[in-house]
Amino acid sequence: MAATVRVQTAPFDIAAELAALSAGRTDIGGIGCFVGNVRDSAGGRAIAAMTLEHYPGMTERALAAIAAEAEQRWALLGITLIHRVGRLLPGEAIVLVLAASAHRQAALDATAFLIDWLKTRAPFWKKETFADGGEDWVTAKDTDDAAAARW
Amino acid sequence: MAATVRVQTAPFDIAAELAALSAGRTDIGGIGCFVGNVRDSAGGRAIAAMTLEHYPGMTERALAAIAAEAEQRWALLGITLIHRVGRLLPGEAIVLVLAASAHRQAALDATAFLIDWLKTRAPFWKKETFADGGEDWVTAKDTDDAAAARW
Amino acid sequence: MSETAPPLRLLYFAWLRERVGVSEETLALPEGVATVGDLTAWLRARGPGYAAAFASPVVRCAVNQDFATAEAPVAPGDEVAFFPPVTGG
Amino acid sequence: MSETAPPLRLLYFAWLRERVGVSEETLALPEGVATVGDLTAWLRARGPGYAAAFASPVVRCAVNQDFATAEAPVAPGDEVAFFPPVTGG
Repeated sequence: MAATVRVQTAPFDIAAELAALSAGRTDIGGIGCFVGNVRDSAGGRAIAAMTLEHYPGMTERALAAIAAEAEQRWALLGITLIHRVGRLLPGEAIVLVLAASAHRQAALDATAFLIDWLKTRAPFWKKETFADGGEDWVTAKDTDDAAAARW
Repeated sequence: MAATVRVQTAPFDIAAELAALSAGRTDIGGIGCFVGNVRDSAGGRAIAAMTLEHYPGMTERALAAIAAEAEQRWALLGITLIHRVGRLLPGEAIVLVLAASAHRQAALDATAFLIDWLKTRAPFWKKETFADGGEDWVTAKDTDDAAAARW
Repeated sequence: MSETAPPLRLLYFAWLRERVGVSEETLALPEGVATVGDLTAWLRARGPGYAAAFASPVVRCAVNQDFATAEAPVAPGDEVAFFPPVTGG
Repeated sequence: MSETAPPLRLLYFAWLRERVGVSEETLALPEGVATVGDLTAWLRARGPGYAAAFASPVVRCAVNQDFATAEAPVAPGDEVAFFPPVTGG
């Protein structure tokens, strides 16, 4: 199974990614999907923009390793992981996860696993620019570690 | 929160549905999604087509009730449930579930809940037409009941 | 039961529809029928197609578009649907 | 350590980069440095920016693009990156 793993500044086209994942295939029973968006506030403070930094080279390796781990755990027919970097505005999509399987439970479980691991094992860092002009790096959440440790 | 619930013979446009769900919104942190496709075989027998019948009127009520139940259980910002009926070919998408929330876990859990309940509580019936010319109604699965009972 | 009472509307789906032979019919609420279970027993005796349809123990019912059990009451004017366990999604 | 040994390549990300003041530098493996922990201690003593960056107990490391602990060995030619806990997704 080939996983599609990409880091890009441009927006992604979900319909095109779904079409690429399932093109010509009639063995897929379900595709799980997660889209993460930039929210307009954090801790009650209005956000003007989010800037994502990553570790080129290691990021792609980490995403490929996370996809490979999902393939070990579930019978998957396709995985797509796309993460945007650079400056993004509230409402913009940051991350796309797709997982295809013959069966829905595998597709849904793999989707949740992929985003949980991506959040704790791929080298991305977010800086929030607040509407009041301040900016700060986002702090890692214990709840993300707990979510990743479930699997 | 307004849930979008639709039964239709035409294909659905996932990108358009995602755009409609999140248009102008900057409070959504994550959107969970599930797409169910027609598979090309069942129990080792090749499938030529799938025909979906439903109970007009009750179907829409049942889908709205399932969406309302999800809203009770999670803090959601939008739900889309679209189910196709009529004759579909292997590879075609049958069902679309979208659930938007400020937080990814709610979006992912609600997505899994919605498809599990849809499979056991909405009046749709599938008839498989096999490549060998035979046809048969799909039998309800115990595993679907078990999945729905988890919630 | 008054003769001017509104009829029952009966609907059949999937293989129940195929066995019964019609997708929909209307009839006056039969004498002695007060529940879904009564109605099922009455229909089963109505002919071989009905007998075949209702022979299965898995037949499900909805009264006025809500899932209903054999104990659920049936009254004139109700829409009563019979169908196999659902298999959508 | 031979003087012709390849240098270490050091990378800094997010607020470590901001505190250190550079995103990348190369240097010969310092005397007595054999592990990530040794390297961190050596860097901390290098100046106030480094001291500020490495004062935090949450600093993470990767050696040759794999996550690494303080005990992980460091050798000439390695790419060693320091960064805060990741916050993507």
